[in-house]
Amino acid sequence: ISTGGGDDNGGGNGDTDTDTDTPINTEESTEEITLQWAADTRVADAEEDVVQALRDAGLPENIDIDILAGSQVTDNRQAQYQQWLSGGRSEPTLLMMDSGWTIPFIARNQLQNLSQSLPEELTSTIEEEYFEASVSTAKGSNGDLYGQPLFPDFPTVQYRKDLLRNAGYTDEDFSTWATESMSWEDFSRVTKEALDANPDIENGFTFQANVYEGLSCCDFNEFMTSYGGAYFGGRENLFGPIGDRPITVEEEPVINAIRMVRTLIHGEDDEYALDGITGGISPEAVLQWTEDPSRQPFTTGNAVMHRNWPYSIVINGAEPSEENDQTGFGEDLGVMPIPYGVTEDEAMYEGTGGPVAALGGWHMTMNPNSSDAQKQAAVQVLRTMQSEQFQLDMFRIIGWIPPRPSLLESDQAAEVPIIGRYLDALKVAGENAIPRPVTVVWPQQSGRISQEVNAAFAQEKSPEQAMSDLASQLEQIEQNA
Amino acid sequence: MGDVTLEHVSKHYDDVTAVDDMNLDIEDGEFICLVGPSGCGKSTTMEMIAGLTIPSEGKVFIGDREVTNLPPKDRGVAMVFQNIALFPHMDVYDNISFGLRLRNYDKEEIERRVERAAEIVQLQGMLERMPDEMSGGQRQRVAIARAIVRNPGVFLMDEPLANLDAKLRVHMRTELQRLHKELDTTIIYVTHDQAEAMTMSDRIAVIDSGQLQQIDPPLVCYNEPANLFVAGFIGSPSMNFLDGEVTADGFSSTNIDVEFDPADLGIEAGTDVTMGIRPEDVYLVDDEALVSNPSRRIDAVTDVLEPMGDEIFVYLKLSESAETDLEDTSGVANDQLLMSVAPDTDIEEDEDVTVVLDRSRVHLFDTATGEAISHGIETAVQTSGAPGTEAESDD
Amino acid sequence: MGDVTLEHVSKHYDDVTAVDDMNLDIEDGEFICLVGPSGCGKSTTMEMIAGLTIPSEGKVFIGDREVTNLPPKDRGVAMVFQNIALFPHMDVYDNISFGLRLRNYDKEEIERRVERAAEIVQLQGMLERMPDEMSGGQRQRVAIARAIVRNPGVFLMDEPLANLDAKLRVHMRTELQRLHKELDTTIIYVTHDQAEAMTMSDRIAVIDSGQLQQIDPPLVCYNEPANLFVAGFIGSPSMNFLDGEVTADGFSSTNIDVEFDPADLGIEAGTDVTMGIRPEDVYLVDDEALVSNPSRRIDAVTDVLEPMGDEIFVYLKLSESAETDLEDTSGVANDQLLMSVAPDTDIEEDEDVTVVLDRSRVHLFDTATGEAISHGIETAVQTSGAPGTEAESDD
Amino acid sequence: MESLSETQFAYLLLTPALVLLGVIAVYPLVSTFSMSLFADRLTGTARLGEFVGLQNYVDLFTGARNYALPSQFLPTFTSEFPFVTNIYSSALAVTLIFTVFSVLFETLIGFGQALILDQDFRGRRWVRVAIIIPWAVPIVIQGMIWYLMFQPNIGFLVGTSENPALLNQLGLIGTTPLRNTADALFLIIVADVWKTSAFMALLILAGMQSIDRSLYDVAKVAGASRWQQFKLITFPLILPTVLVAMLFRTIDAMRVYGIIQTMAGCQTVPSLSCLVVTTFNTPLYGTSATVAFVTAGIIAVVVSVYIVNFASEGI
Amino acid sequence: MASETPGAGIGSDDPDTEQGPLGRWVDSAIKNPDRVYRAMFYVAMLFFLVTTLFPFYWLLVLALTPNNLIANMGLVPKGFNPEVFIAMFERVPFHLYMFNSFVLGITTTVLVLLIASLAGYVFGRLRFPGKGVLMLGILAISYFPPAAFLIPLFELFTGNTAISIGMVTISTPDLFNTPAPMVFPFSALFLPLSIFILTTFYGQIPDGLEDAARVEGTTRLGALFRVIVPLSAPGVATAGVLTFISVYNEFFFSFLMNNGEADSWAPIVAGILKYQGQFDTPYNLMAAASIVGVLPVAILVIIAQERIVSGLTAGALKE
Ligand SMILES: Nc1ncnc2c1ncn2[C@@H]1O[C@H](COP(=O)(O)OP(=O)(O)OP(=O)(O)O)[C@@H](O)[C@H]1O
Ligand SMILES: Nc1ncnc2c1ncn2[C@@H]1O[C@H](COP(=O)(O)OP(=O)(O)OP(=O)(O)O)[C@@H](O)[C@H]1O
Ligand SMILES: [Mg+2]
Ligand SMILES: [Mg+2]
Repeated sequence: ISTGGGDDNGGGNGDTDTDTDTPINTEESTEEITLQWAADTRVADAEEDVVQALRDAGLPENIDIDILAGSQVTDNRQAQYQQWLSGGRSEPTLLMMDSGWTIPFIARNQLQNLSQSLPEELTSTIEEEYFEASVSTAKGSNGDLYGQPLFPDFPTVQYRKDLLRNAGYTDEDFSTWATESMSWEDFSRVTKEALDANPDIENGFTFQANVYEGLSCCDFNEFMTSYGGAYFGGRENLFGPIGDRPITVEEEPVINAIRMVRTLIHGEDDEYALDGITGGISPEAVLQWTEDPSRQPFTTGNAVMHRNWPYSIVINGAEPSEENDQTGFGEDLGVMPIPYGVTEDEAMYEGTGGPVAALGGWHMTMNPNSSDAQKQAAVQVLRTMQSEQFQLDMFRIIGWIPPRPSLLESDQAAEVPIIGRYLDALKVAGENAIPRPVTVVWPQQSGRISQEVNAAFAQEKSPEQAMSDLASQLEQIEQNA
Repeated sequence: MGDVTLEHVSKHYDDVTAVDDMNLDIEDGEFICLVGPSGCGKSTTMEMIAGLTIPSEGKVFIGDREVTNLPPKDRGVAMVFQNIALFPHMDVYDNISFGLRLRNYDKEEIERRVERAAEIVQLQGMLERMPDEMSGGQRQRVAIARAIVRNPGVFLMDEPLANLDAKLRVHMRTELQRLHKELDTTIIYVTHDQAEAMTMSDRIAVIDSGQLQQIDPPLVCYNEPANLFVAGFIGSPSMNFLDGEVTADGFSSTNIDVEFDPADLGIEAGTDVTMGIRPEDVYLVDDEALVSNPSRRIDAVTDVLEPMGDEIFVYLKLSESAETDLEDTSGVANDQLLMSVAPDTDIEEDEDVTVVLDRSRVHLFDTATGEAISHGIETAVQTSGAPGTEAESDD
Repeated sequence: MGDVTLEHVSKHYDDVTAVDDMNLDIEDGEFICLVGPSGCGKSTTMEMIAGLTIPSEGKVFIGDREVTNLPPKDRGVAMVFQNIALFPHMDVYDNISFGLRLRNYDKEEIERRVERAAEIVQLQGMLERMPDEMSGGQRQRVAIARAIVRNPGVFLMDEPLANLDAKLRVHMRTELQRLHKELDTTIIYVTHDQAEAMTMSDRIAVIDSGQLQQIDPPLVCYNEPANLFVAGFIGSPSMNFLDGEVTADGFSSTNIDVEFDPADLGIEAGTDVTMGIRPEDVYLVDDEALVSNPSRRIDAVTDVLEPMGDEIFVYLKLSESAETDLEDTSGVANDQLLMSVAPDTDIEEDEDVTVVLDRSRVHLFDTATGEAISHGIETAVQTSGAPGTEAESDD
Repeated sequence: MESLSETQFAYLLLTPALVLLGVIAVYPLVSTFSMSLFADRLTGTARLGEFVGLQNYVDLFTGARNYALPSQFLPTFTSEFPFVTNIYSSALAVTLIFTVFSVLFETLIGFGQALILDQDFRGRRWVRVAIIIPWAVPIVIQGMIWYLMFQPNIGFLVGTSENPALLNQLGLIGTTPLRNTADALFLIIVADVWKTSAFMALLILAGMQSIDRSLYDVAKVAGASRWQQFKLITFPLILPTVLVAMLFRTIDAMRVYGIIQTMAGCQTVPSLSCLVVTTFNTPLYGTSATVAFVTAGIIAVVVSVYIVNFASEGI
Repeated sequence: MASETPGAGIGSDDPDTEQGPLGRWVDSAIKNPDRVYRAMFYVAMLFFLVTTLFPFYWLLVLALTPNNLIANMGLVPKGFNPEVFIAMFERVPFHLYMFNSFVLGITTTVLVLLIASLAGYVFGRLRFPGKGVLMLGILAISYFPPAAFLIPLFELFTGNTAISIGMVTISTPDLFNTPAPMVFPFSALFLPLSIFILTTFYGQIPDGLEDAARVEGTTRLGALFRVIVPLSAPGVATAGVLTFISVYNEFFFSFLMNNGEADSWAPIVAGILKYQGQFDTPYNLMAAASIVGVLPVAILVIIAQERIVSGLTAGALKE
């Protein structure tokens, strides 16, 4: 018995015979064909509507879509894909892939190179019309495109207008905030005021700082970037070159970001409190929170400000009703972009500073092991998914933010209930989105970042200490890659 | 301290009554044998005394204390179990010393006692064996040793010698008797071996179907059984029984008549009675003339002979049609008679013989109730007293 | 088909030799009793025949087949285990029918046979009990029934009646004999009960320490034991032994001399011999005059009396210093003698008595080797032939 | 078949087990072991890089591979007392601590539960189910229950510094216990004990039920108190079962992963299996295979304690 | 010689001295230590019941509380939302996952018990050379984290392993999305535990019973299945329950050997995870699902416990 690959090429089962970059015949075939699309439960739950949306957008009838409701838990899905693709399975043909971990798959030659195998018109549409940050997370080091963004995701800060009104703020302020980001100084002060004005509210600003991917990719990435800092220098270094880029976590903007958060949590008395920040507005609990646990106190009315992804806007912005157990704040929910530490001009690196939003979202990628017929049909599906109609439909059906910034300004988008009210803020976020620095070593680095940052937040280490520890770890990872 | 009393004790299982209203009064220091057919309730009785089974009704006393609900460990009894039940995970030494170790005896004392017990049961040199490396008899001896290392108030022994050979059994018997004397404890002993019961016990308690039939010294049970059951049960081979009727002249049955005066024994003529005679009380008449009263002679034909070494069992046919049915254990067979004769007797199968019964050892039982009416219809010559006096006063 | 042969069979455990170079030739249809002291290797021998234990050396044959390594199921044997070994998870019916069900007998046949077996062992109506709801004897009977429902070539029974009362035992004995006759199977039977061995078996195999001592018909073993061991082991109470020497006049020991002509028996004077005499061969002399040769009279004092019901055991002191040692089971005691007398004998403790030995039943053994030299120093009167002729030709 | 020698027969009966284990376990392990002899490779089609012999193992033990792991493999040793620093950031130390405490408490509690279940009382079948049922809870859910209980502002077992809950006041845990290695480890042990004591209880109970009841009769008559009956009869007779139960619990505990992942995450409470799974997912196959084999080796060392015991029990 | 004085420590028989109820209880407790044991027993039982059941209660609290209200939870549900038990089925075909888990569990359990019975018999009752080494070898398999098996097994079961027999090379069949790639690894992984359990239990059955069965005409295997296995019922049932539960909840292989769909034999854990979103977690649905998911196991335990507690009773064995 021997494994397919044999030990001479490293014991691994290289799928050397699959070609990831031969052009695919893109003519429409009339053959009946069923495509498997590894999606998630939300797609599966709305299967009928989704398929209808595809049909409306022109998907030929001979192509049937079989939706796999993969686990929504992103780690699990990643492990699954890893097995499928490295195992050379031909199904499923289309894979919905987190923009946070598409690049490692690209690096392993496990995805179809869309730039090479798709007609030019399709790829150029993506390059030209889609959120740039999103597109950048679907590209290989050669600059080729391996994924088609399906939807992006940007966090924002949600707030309770009713509480802030008690602190003297008005709708005018609210509408300013929707597009014009506040500085962290202002933000913390405002929050504190609201807390003081609403004594029964325990939490000022809630966010996520558990030791997990979300901290390194997103929450801290935002804080850091908003102070003009970066993990690896400027934006140009986000996706490499590994080992040849500076490690900049020891620099002041990063330290300041940590100090700012420490102040938010532990108050202005903290040894490393950052001047100008009003402290004590975030519960220590953030250190153990991920998205949903952090949302619960806000949803149940026990917090003023809350950083989270758009999914929670839908929940928190709903009108209280029987159906949602009288939760939701309806019109009283305000949304604003994430505050900034320094302005873009003051920022140390190009493309940092100002209001930033970590980039989430998912791409469509194609399994290179699929049969030609399947690939051919898959191209049809991708094409259909580029249709604006489809993207708007999905915004309505599932709440997927359209991957084209232009669509966020459309009337149709604004008509979408609840989230349609907050497009302004989302657009700002989208424009300022910062992807995580995904490379093949990012999974290793991410763990270290969240560990050290959390430790620094928790006063277990001084910010400097934590970041210098982190820097040496990151350096090692970079050098060993 | 060691007297054991059962007061109206019964034990019912779902659909079986194992022990039925048992009253038993055992004195301190007595050696009592419980005998009875298989399944009659002997073990159950023992278990109730030990505290392993709680009686359904009645009370158990040990010494002056009521112990009916007391746990076994507080009763001060030691027991040899019928099923042996050695601890499989302990070697012989640990099995034997178990009870002593529980009481924190010091090591030397334990060692001394175990050695002694092992000697008594002749298991020296096997103390390090595990139970599964021993023969059946050896295991049983371990079980005995396990009980006798202790000094309890009451010993309960449930067929302790069943798996031992005759010689060892004799040895153990004397050892147990010595132990009994030495420690002066009460011993309650279940056995199926008549010799054991006869030689060892102060009294024998005969049980049938959970009911006490008789409790008396061995020879009393043997010579004066209280009822048909006891008569048939004690003695091996069993007593011969013949069903018949009391006539004015005495006892009359199909093949044998025994003349006596019913009035002497206080029986009314016409009563259905069963006559019993033990095999050793049937004598072969060599010289017919010697028999004083010719009517007492019984003519028979020998059937099967069973030579036992020290005696020969002779099955006699009393009538033509008789067939020796070795299987029939009910004991009542009006046309046959078992006789035991000395091993050197000159006798053959199918020989015509004349026998007589020892009239002093003829037993009469009321057939209906089974109760004994009389033991001997004529007092034996040597102990000759005033025959019939008792009976007369009854009349 | 059912003949069983052991050829030089031995079984060694780590440090014990359970069976030692055993040769045994059992014919088809024979009823053989294995007897011997506890731990002598009886069960081990049975297990080797059954195939449960593989001999360390030697071969086992059943019928004409060598079966030494054949699994039990292919040997056509049924066995009653000494430790009973009922299947605790099956009720009595299932226990008994186990072997039949394995062989896919049809239901009615099974039912018929189980009913019949249950009847034989007197367990009708208990077929639905679980083993733990039964008494010791009842369980043993189930074990017997489990074996006898089948029709094997060979029955192996390891103390099948140990837990049964005397009456039931007699019943079972006859049942087994009947079965034996009916089925004509070989039965190999271990028992500690001398009566069982004597009455049931065609031959008795006496084993000691794993070695076969004698295999002969019961009365031969009883009357002509091959050696001291057999003489002492067979018979209960055991034979009396006296150590002495052969003189020109016969046998001479501390207290008893027996005159005879050593030449008649082919013994040289000066040989150390042990004389054996069974208790029932010691006779009380009522009228001293009756004894022809006064030198044959033995004067003694009675010591302990053990009344057994059907006989009395009398321990005789031969010398002043003698002490009845009921514990001593070696058998050799030069100053005491056990005698059995009829139950009605008029005898008391500490009485001076005169006894004689039945010279035709005096056994002589070579003390050194234990081998028998002679059984009877004078042929019994009734079978009187030409005493001494053999001896003379030898001289 | 019956005429086979005992040895032949033994091997014949073992064939199904050996074939199954050979194909499903041994073959993969051989293959995985060969993976551990190759360097990691993060780009390109092949799973593994060049052949490096035992370099992966060397790197792991010298700490040169720590960068690839979510946390250190060995603790950092110093020459000063207490000789070991940052004990909680070492996978080996965390795993051993978890193993010792969880197995210890599971055995004790399992024992107690088994003793209860062994009794005869009304409604015992329900009690039995109640005690056994935590073992049936999927780890995801077990994790969720305990995670939520200790999630500030959600569960009731932690409070805030202003408004501490009982456990906080007692100083047992901080207000964000699941992000703190020591606290989280403690809670994970508690959660594991909750779930897995039932495993012990079940096995021990089965052991108790297999004891011939007549032995207790003998012991009672010999004067044994309940405690003595337990000590002298029950315990020695169930010891083999208890050892088997503890053996497998130890092995399982040494491989703990799921409950950590669901309650606190591998970053916070690194266990040996965390290293395996994290590197596997990263995917650093060479390192992952190496850690897997080293983990197995460490388990083998720990387990040898039991093996010695087994040998002395004659199993 | 220390003689046994029965009844040491037995109090006076005088029942009604002037004591309060507690005093009386203590007094009677001294006289009747059974009562103390009884009391201790109930206290311990209560303790175990509370500690084991409390998390379930809390699970029920979570299930009944609408998800949006799950915050600052106390000991009672916030709101009462029994519809969650319907909603959970609407969201995910949970019953199908339960069915899959059940089938996988039963299949594996049967396979494991069968193979482990043979091996347990061999290890528990036979002596042969190589026994110790084999047992250690089998045990050693359970030292490895499941991940160590994954890649080769994945290839084996997805048709990527080629077997060469002489000139012919056959690819293994693609069994992905069938029960096989789960059942076999489960069996192999849980086999060592069952083998060891059964080894100890089978080893304890007295030889006499096996002997009796063999003389009655069974083969050794027959004796195993007719006598030894039934008499080891507690051990066998326990091994079965442990295996079943392990499979029922197994995650690693169940997750990677199928695509997670109910019709691809994905088990219950995959079903539970389906409730979870990328960021949002409907705790109430998951809680409800786990309560429902645990029910089959509870039923199984109820059934199996009859076996588990059907130990050997009083000495039908004369040993
Ligand atoms: N497994 C074993 N290991 C060591 N010795 C053993 C083993 N089995 C039996 N023996 C020894 O072998 C001898 C013969 O045993 P066996 O069971 O055959 O005796 P037995 O004649 O049946 O005795 P009993 O009448 O007491 O049943 C005994 O001394 C016994 O101690
Ligand atoms: N647990 C039980 N359930 C039902 N019946 C039982 C139980 N235990 C004993 N018996 C019955 O009670 C009766 C008395 O049993 P016991 O063991 O006392 O008899 P025994 O006199 O010791 O008999 P043996 O001489 O055969 O040992 C028997 O008929 C038996 O079948
Ligand atoms: Mg009994
Ligand atoms: Mg024997």
